[in-house]
Amino acid sequence: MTSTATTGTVGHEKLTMAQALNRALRESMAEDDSVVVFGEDVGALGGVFRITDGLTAEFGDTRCFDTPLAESGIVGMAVGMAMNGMRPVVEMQFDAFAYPAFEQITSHVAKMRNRTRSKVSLPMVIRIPYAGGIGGVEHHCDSSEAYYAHTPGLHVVTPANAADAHRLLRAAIASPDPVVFMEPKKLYWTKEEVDLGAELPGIGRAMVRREGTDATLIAYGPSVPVALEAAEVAAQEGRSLQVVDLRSIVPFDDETVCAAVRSTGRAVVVAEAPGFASVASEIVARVTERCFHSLAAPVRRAVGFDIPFPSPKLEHVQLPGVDRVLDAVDDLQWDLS
Amino acid sequence: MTSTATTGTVGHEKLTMAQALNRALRESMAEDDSVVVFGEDVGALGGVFRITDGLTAEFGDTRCFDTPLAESGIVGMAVGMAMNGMRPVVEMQFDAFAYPAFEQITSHVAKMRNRTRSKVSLPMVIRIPYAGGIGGVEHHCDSSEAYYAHTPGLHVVTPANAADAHRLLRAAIASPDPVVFMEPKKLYWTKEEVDLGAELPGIGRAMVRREGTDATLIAYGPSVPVALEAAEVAAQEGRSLQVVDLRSIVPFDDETVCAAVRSTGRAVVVAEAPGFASVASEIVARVTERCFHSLAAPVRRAVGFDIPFPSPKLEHVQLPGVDRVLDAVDDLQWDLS
Amino acid sequence: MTRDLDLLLPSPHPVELIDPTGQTVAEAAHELPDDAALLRAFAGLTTARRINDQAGALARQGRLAVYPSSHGQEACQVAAAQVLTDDDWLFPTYRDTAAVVIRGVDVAEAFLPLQGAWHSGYDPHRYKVAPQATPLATQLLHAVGVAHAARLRGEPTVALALCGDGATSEGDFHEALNFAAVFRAPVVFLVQNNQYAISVPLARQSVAPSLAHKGIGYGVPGERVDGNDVAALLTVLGTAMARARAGEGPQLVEAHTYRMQPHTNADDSRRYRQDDEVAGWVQRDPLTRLETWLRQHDLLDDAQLAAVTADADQLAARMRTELARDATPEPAELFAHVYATPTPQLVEQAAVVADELSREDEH
Amino acid sequence: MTRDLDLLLPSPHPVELIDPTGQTVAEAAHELPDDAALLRAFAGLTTARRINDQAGALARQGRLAVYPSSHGQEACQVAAAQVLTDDDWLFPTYRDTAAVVIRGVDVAEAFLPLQGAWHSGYDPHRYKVAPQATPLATQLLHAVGVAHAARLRGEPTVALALCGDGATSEGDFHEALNFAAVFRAPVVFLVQNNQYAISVPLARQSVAPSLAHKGIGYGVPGERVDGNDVAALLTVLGTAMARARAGEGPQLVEAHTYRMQPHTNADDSRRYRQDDEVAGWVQRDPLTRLETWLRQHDLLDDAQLAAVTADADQLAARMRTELARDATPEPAELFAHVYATPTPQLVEQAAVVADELSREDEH
Ligand SMILES: Cc1ncc(C[n+]2csc(CCOP(=O)(O)OP(=O)(O)O)c2C)c(N)n1
Ligand SMILES: Cc1ncc(C[n+]2csc(CCOP(=O)(O)OP(=O)(O)O)c2C)c(N)n1
Ligand SMILES: [Mg+2]
Ligand SMILES: [Mg+2]
Repeated sequence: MTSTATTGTVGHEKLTMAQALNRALRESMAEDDSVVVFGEDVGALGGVFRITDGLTAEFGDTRCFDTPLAESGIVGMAVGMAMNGMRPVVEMQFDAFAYPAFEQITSHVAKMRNRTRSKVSLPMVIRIPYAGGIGGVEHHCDSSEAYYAHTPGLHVVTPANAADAHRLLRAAIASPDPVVFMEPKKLYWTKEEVDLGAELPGIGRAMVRREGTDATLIAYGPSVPVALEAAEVAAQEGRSLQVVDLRSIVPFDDETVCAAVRSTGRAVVVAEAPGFASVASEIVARVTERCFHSLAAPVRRAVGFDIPFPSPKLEHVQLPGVDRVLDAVDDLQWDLS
Repeated sequence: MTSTATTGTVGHEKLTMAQALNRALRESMAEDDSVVVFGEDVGALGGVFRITDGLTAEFGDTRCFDTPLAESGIVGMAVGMAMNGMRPVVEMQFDAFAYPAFEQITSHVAKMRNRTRSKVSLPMVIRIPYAGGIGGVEHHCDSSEAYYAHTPGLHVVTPANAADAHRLLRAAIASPDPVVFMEPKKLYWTKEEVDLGAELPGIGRAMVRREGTDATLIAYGPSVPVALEAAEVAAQEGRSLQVVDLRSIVPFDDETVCAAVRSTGRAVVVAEAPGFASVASEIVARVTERCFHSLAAPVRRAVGFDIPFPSPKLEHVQLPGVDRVLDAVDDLQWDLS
Repeated sequence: MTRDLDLLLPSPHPVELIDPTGQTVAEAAHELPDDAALLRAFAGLTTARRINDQAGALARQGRLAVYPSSHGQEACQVAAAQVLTDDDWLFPTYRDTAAVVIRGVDVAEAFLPLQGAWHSGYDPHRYKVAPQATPLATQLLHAVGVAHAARLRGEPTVALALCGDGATSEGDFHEALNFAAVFRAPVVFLVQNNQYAISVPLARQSVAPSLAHKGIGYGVPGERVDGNDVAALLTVLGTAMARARAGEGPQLVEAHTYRMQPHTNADDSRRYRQDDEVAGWVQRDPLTRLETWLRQHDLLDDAQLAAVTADADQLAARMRTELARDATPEPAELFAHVYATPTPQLVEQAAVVADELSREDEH
Repeated sequence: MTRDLDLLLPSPHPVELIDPTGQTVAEAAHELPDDAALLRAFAGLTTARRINDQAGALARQGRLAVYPSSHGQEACQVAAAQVLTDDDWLFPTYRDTAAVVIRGVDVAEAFLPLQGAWHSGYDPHRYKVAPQATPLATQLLHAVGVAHAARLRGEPTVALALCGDGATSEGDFHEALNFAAVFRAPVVFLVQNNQYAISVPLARQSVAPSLAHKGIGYGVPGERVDGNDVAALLTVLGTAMARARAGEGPQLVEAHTYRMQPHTNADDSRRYRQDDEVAGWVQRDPLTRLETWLRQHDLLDDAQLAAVTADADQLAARMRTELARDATPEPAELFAHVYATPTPQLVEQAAVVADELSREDEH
């Protein structure tokens, strides 16, 4: 789980996260016949975000195919295929459109190994484009990671850059266990210089993205760039903020996160989802439980409000931006230290 | 929301929680023609837990009726009926069997008011028997409250005794907003002396169930009796534990909970659900955020492990019992104070 | 039994009353609607087409966040609105904005979500039009609930619920038809089979003889109709509505039509279908066929056409003006419409936003 | 089209080959299974009935946490197991323990969940039997997936998926039939229509002409069969399996049967049905009718009956011994089977439990 690995492709190139994901699918399919990709519009169209672009053309329509429009059907069929020797990678078109599959995910995907005392494992990946920032309409911008993270039996990972997208998706497909792979859709088109052959930590490891000494920002997925930008602004104002990117929500990398927080003594969790009973709550809780006496101030949250995700013109109100993050940092009782 | 109210019935009687719930339904149906009860087996059978016993006989089968076996259908039809002047109270047969309705609950029940800028409200109640302790088989013992509590737009309440069951269900049915009403099934048959006419706080208020000075146990639903028992045992060992019963998870009663924790300086959250990204996480997080400098030790959790709910013979391992609660209390760094 | 099956199964061919060339179909099993209804439908078709054209233009100009056009499906849009009485409810999808407007919803209110300003812009109770639904097939159950509630109270309401061919694959479609049947709820389900669910053609969606054949599995009569023939739609839907209103239960109607444009303005339909397929459907345009028929029957002359067109022009002008305005509600509303009374948590959070915004204003 | 419909719609009456009095049905449209198959079925029926009786007794004694009996439905249980080859998969529900045992699963393994010891007790891969499913209709989709995977690899596997009448109302039933049809997956769906979903009678579940009529809505042939006539079941299911194996796609079979006992031992069926209704079905008992037929055809004598009964006795004895043992796994297993490799969080939590238990032991 915590091992690092090279992934075959070597050398630096400029890639978007969407392209990196497509590359990961392509490589996994080429390497392993049992990897199959299906969902709504993933065939000829290549998915509404083009993540599966060209896969049907390259591998044929038994390896990458469109299904009837039914998410429970997609996930349920994937369960059966995984039971019978395949490694299905299914796409849910948007976050809120995975909800029809919720029973299959919680009652079967998450529990099959447990139910059968490991006699049946389900090596499958459920890809879910999630979160806001693209001006999407209702039901297209939910941050739904907490539902899955709260469900024992699922791995939940979410990349924040192209290299991780590639590395983590490769690892998710190779995993013997089901992985809910949450793709921050607002980062799909961010182009980056990446080395797909680089050795990167796998599922279960967080990474410190920026060193800093005054406080630690803990973020994942779409909030990592926000945290990095906030750290940049803070630096100009003379405050040194460290940024940790979780990468993997389940398993959670207590080691890296706690070491980081202990080194600064202050922390802010940044996440888009409504804060109540969320992944951010968990991070605050576990960091506090584990680092209490290293903390100079309570861990703060710069998170989404407990409201349904707003329409495009108001989404900026909901999304934690640099200002909300820095407000939370300001709140860390600096006068007491 | 925070008002108290008498509920019509006066005088003390011995009632189980199941009977108290039945009484609440009966009273609400008698008072208001628009209250309708439906779900699986709620008619002739009176529900598998007999909560709706006798309602069809008393009010006719247009007021309390069986539906085809489809939970999304039940909740979706309730949405429509609530849109059109009714106050549906629907029963999900067990916790895990509400999952097929998850899309209807998250995408419609929770969002209709918001979507329509309050032009359409959904006065409906989704009753869910939940949690363990009855030796139930797979899928019959999930503690699923976090899924709902994390979803903005839903009220989530859960009684821990017969009087509250009656009071809170009456309030839920009267509420202009959808309420997910979580019934701790292991408490259905606990008989108590209750005064159904008593003035009790409504939705949104927690109650201190036992006074204590050394530490605060924060519990809800099925864990309240466990917390009370733990406090009893601790008292014999010379430690004075205060017990707070949340009653309402959303809205959350910060005022009562924080006042309690500040008064003792130490706290343990007790809950059955797997701890990760749970309601317990939220309680730890918000209590810590708000009471940090009153805390002598980090808030601890005595909660379920992050595993699928075990079979009957192993459920005792998963359920936080008195010992796990007292271990957590022991952990509150008493030597430091 | 045999008789039962005949009542439940659709007729062997889709009902067509006016053929694609504008001629009356000989020996049709159903009667044509009366002249007034057809003239009203023609005005509706003209309006619907104009709404699609104007909204498409506004989307291209970036004045709408997105627009799923019903170009080609206007006959369904018009018939769905026209068969309703004031008591009836309409349950539209994201693609049915034209039907919503023809039902009477103000165009500024109807387009608010497409401007990106709020999820729904009109008062559903006022117009008896549910918010346009995005999660596929979910609204069909709401229609059953609205209809069942009305029936319990003895009201004459019928709910007309729309969905697409793709949506028929969702579990909620199944549950809605079954609930409606078991409760004999006054609901008419109109499936606009426009041959595609985004990129997925009907053949990958279903291998049933037709979507209307699904009805029998619920004991619900199914019927197929040429979805570009507004006359046939008015007749078949009108009969279904009357039947439901009379207490005879729900009905399923499948309309064969075609989505002439991409799924939304953001879609690239050349990735999954050929131009000549689209061209074939131009021959079946719902407007031209009714116009031909009306002219042949001396029910429409140039002056009348000009009047109808002028009305549509006026609506388009209103769209341009109204949709140029930013009608975005105040941020505070985000916290006001979660519960009837905001929770203490939301009161706190609203204050955070108010503070953030006031400091932004200072800058 | 007409021909298509005939192929898809069930025959006007449920297929019956041996009538309730044990007589061969004259002019039946299907052939009887051969004598060996019927004798094997009789042994199976005897076993299944004994499993139900013994498990019922153990449940009354508190040795099983719960038991959902298939008493009355044994013909379905036996036929479902008997039509399978070694390549085929069975997808049973909670009520199908008899079928699971007849398929070959060790009785101790099959009953582990009913003892309350673990959720499933056998290795699904070893027996090609999926874990018995509780969330209704969900397993039908898994069957489609298993079948589709096999078909992609060119394997001869057919999946036989069981569900009840109530389960047909769930969205997953719909999605499973549609996916199977669209992908032409080799799946046979057997609905055991035992007239009740707990307390809810079929009439509140569906008003379709029959549940088999649901097939046509997916382009899946539907057939009805007397579910207490094991001969008819073997023939109809056997044909469906062969058809699926030959690549002709899925089939839906509805078996008319009756749940003679309460939903489970915890249920009180007098609340929702009359004793005389139950009594009527005693006349249709699947065992007596086949026994009569076999005796009349000189295929069964007292000695053979004794041998069959002795086998069943032996199984029952084994159940009593095996299910007296507490086969509950170690608590540590709770943490070992969540992921292939326990997360750091689970390693910590397992240690907490180990500590709790070690201190309990000390007491
Ligand atoms: C539950 C759900 N899944 C997926 C989507 C994404 N989606 C939006 S429209 C669409 C295609 C719908 O096709 P159809 O029902 O035929 O309607 P049409 O768009 O053709 O009018 C899809 C997949 C959705 N809105 N809801
Ligand atoms: C999704 C889901 N909802 C509810 C239940 C609770 N439940 C268990 S069995 C049952 C009735 C099932 O009836 P049917 O499908 O006819 O099967 P039978 O029990 O008659 O064999 C119900 C409602 C469940 N197991 N799963
Ligand atoms: Mg379509
Ligand atoms: Mg049944």
